Amino acid sequence: MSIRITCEHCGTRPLEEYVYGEVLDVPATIADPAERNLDRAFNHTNPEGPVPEAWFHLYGCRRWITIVRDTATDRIVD
Amino acid sequence: MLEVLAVTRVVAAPDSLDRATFPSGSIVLRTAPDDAMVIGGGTVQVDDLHAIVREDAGWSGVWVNRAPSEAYLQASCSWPRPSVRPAFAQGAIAHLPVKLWLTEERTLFVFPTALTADFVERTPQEWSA
Amino acid sequence: MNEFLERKVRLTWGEQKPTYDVVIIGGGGHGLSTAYHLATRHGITNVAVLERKYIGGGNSGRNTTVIRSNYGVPESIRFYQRSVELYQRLEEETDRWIMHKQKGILWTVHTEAGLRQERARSFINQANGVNTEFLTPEEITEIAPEIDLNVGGGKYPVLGASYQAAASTARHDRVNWALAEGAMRHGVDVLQRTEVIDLIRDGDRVVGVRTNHGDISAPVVVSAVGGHVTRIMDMAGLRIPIRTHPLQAFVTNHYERKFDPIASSLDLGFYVSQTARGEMLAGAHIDQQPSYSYRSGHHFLSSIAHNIQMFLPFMRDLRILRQWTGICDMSPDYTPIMGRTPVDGLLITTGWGTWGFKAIPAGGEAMAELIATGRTPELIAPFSLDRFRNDRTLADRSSSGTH
Amino acid sequence: MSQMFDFAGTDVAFIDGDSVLTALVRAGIYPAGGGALCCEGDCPHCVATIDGISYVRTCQTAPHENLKVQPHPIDDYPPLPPDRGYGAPPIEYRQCDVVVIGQGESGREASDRATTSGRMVESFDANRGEEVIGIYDGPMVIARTPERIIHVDCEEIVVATGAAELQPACPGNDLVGIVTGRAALRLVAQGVGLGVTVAVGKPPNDLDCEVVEGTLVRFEGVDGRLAAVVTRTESGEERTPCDTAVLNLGIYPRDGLARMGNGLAVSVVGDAGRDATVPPCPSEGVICPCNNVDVDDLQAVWDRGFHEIELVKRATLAGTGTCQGMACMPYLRSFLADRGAALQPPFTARPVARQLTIGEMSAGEYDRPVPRTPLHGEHLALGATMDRIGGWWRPWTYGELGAEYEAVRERVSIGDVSTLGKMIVSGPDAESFLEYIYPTNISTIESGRSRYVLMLNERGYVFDDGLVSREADGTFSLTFTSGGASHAEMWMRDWGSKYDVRMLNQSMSLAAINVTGPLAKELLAKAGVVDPPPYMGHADVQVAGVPCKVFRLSFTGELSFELHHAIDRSVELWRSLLDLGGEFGIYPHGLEALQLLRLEKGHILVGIDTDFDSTPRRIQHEWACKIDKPTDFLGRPSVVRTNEIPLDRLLVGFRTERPTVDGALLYSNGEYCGYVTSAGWSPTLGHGISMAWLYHGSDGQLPGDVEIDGTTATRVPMPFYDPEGVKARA
Repeated sequence: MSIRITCEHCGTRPLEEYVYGEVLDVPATIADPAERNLDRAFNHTNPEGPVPEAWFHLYGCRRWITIVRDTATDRIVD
Repeated sequence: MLEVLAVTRVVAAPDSLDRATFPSGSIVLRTAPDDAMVIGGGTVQVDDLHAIVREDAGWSGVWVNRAPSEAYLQASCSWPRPSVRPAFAQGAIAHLPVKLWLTEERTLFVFPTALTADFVERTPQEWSA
Repeated sequence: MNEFLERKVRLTWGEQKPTYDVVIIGGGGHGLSTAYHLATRHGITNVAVLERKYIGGGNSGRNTTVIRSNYGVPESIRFYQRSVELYQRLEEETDRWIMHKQKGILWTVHTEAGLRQERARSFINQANGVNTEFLTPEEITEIAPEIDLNVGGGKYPVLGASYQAAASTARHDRVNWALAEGAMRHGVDVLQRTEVIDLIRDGDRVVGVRTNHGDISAPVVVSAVGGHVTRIMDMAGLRIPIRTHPLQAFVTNHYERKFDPIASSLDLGFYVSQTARGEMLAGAHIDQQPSYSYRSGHHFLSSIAHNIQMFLPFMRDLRILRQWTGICDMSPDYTPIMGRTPVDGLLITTGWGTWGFKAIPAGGEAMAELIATGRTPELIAPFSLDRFRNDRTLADRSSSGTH
Repeated sequence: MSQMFDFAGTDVAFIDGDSVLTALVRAGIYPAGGGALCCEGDCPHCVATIDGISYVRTCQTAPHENLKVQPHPIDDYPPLPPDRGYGAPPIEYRQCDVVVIGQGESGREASDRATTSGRMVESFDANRGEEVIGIYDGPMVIARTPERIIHVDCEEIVVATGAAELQPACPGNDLVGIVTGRAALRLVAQGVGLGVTVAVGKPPNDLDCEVVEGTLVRFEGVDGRLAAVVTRTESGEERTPCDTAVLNLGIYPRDGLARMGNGLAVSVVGDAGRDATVPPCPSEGVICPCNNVDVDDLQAVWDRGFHEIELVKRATLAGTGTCQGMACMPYLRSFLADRGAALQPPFTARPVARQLTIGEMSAGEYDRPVPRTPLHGEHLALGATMDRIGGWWRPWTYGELGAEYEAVRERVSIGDVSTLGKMIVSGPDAESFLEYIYPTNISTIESGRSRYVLMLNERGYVFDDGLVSREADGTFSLTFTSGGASHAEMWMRDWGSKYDVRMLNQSMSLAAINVTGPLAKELLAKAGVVDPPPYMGHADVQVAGVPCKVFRLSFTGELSFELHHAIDRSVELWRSLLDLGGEFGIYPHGLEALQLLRLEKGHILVGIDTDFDSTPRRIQHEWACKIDKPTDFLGRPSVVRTNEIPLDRLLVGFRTERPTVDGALLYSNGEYCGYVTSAGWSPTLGHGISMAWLYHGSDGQLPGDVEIDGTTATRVPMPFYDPEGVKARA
């Protein structure tokens, strides 16, 4: 294994069993609905630090799970 | 011996699935909270009106005695198997999506029939003989 | 002494001044190239290049040094072809040994769909002045007899390849140094260990930067940051279509220099070439998860090792010396983002993903022209940040998957 | 009787306890030139080619009979090896609580402590032939033993790799006869004579030698062998003749693995955790034996502005060779500190800590699995060429493209479409969920009917297409493209989490055979289907005794029925259809024929005719995107936005008199204006047909007729074949 992600149904598995999914996040400061949609379509928060994200357990239950990973260290923090 | 398994898939609300009754003698693999893979014949009773219950011919399996299966898994499976048997586990084994049913004496390897050729290539010859 | 010792470059480091005409954030290839072209083409020399660590320490010193222009859309083909041409002259222009070597790049295909895609690439390349040919398996063998055409016992038969003969490599560090030295010689201040902490704004304009060594005011601030562009844009209150992903590579020990081309298989997901020092250098596609961690992964190494020894069987017995990771700013259409931003005074050159090295000369040349003239050069006009809003994206997935 | 291995054609005897190196030294052989120096894997002086693999440290290799050793100089290039075929050693996966790397005193203590506290421990020690390759996220340790590669997942790692003895940096430091104290003990223990031995610094206990006074200046040699040690004392330079010089210049932590594990649960014990004190700055001589970098080289780049340790490394290549800086790092740091730069941390430690071959690294790896349909064997038996398409093995052609095409257009044919993505959706919210997923109306699909659907992402781009069918029981059956099925399932499960729905992926459980051609109804009738469903309808019926869900749709343009059935009945159904179709002249068709057939009908292949920024408008599929439908749908705001922007390109059809090919370019008045996504020669129409991206000119207008491959191409509406759809609806 390398980065290990815990699937609440299947247990802890290497990252390679999963498919990454971004949890899109449009800041509340963008008020205009059209601008919100445009931001959601293309922009990324892309933080260096803890970020909630979704992973699809392709090799196991084939369901999405959500974790918090620190992109600075690749540690799963939640 | 490698065989096509008689499987019934039951997709239902998780709490309904918790209450469901399965045919005696069947093996029930809870592959997801809302999904049960029932191996063996018989009728499943589930109280979810919207449950999807389907015969599923897409799975094959092979029973392997415990010792050789553990030896194989040590060289093909990077994650720890449950320490107590009987148990169900699923994940990548030899880079294939495999479901395991582990009993005291034996291990059942379950995989999509469409991947049989890959499974055979990655497991001991005698399993598919 | 070894034959690769740097013998000529002389780096003269500047001292931070309170005011410049142009501040460039990022002392990698693109930042240095922009400064170099500002100084040498436009006589703009009151310029500072701010580098958080040491010059060329990001992707400019971590990439796999491939130079090619076999892209899939005319806008990119023309741009990268300009870069190929500038690279061909860079050694002469700077009078520095950047170890530029024409090698030719083979993109092999193993399926009917791949065959059609690479044949299409050869057409569109040729129409845009890039001589990319489509080769038969026999022609591939002539160029690289080491490739097993029956890859994986026939699972991945080599059905053909697109081949750009003009593709080359150059030593990445030496490119950075040659450009840095060229800029320094004209008076550009390159400041290492100088981190931008914030942008200084005056109303809606960016008018300078705050660094760990004090404030600098400048009417033009350019972000040429690789890997952390989002942080700089955050300082300007801008959201951008960039996600930062790791990209990994490895080299073997040094061997006799015998393998000439750059060989790549998108299907098997790797590319490989031999360096001037005889190392076999291999890379792959980006990691799926965004990350700023430079930690190397094991799965990358083992999976590429598996595929590479099926493709080039002699590599089985080569010893791996070192692996490393860079982080890449990926844009949604796999095409760079260059030019103005909605914030006056702030320019951007980013989205360099896995293809930044090959763009260094043309990217710097174009950014310098934009800064000097105030007009966006035609060559980079299609790469503007507003193309996403304006439905003018430049989808080019098949060209940019790996290196 | 002693055992032998081969060194460059000479037999070399070895005894118990030997490494290849100690046996060689006993025989007076130094494989890489230079001395044996450390005998512990820290220096590069003993590398050789062993059994065809170069850069093997002979000091870390146990000899055996038939071993073949070839010399290669440490700073020169061995040849590329020959092709020996694919090979990977066995692998073992282990899990434990604590991995202890190094089993010297501190390592053993760490192991004992952990074991005593009830934790499961794995330990590795290079002295047992167990080389740790690297520490990765997890944390995970990869080790190589002579037998196998071992992966260990653990909670915690203890690095107890000890310290290396400093390697000398002075003139003559590559002479034979220079060894570290520990190396001297190893050689003596193996009965290797050291001759006249002197020590620089305190020698190990039990080693009989004279200690030379003063600080080391240089080594002097004759014919590559040490002749004397020269030191500086208060009274000047002193020359001490000797055969062997035993060095104790201090130690330097072997902290590569510790630094590699920085940020992970890695602790360091014993000498590996010492502060790396830097030695005095060397004044001359080689500091990097791997790449032959000396103090003058460091000075030369320093004088030209290279002051950062990383830049010095890159400008000189010191530290980038076999030993990865073990020899030179202390001196690089002391040199830079001496010249006035701050004492800089060592450069980043990266895997691999010990080199291994690409073959060894591939242990435990396999090809990407490629699923096969249940009809795979049938296709092979019929002589099909198989290709990987959309992630599956599929029949490209049965070798008779013309016959395959003709059977569809004129008689009847069958094709294997088992690879289609298939999913059942049920639940109270099934309809509202699908209304949101798809840009077309779902509520108006009647029971027993189907509708073609696009899938849009939030950018308003088409990423898949398929069919939605409503069942009598209120559930929905969906299909997706073969290559897009896995992504589509993730998409459905992601968005579906907001709805009360149940989903079952049946992609690999159901097979599908497309029965197509003007005689398709006759064939089905013969197979027992008397009342097949109407166009865009579906029904559960038995076909030749096999329970099927029969969908009537058409991708080929002819009357078509898609028979979905359990994969274990597929071979039976396929054979029955071929048998029953004999009298109609049935012939199966592969993907190559199918691509032409559907091109004649102007049906897009997502991913081939579309790119990942194709909007419904650009591909002329606005009819499948009901912007005004009563409910919101995924991608709608983006579609609304982009619809306001002038079009820049359009997917259109062209007729040519000569055949053209996929990827051919479009020109209008000599200007490039697009490219062909799919091309073919229509036998039925007697001319070339192309689907192509046509770009607007700078005037904002779409060019009319264009040139493709030097021939005039006339823009024509699609479908090319049977534009009214009479055949499919027959």
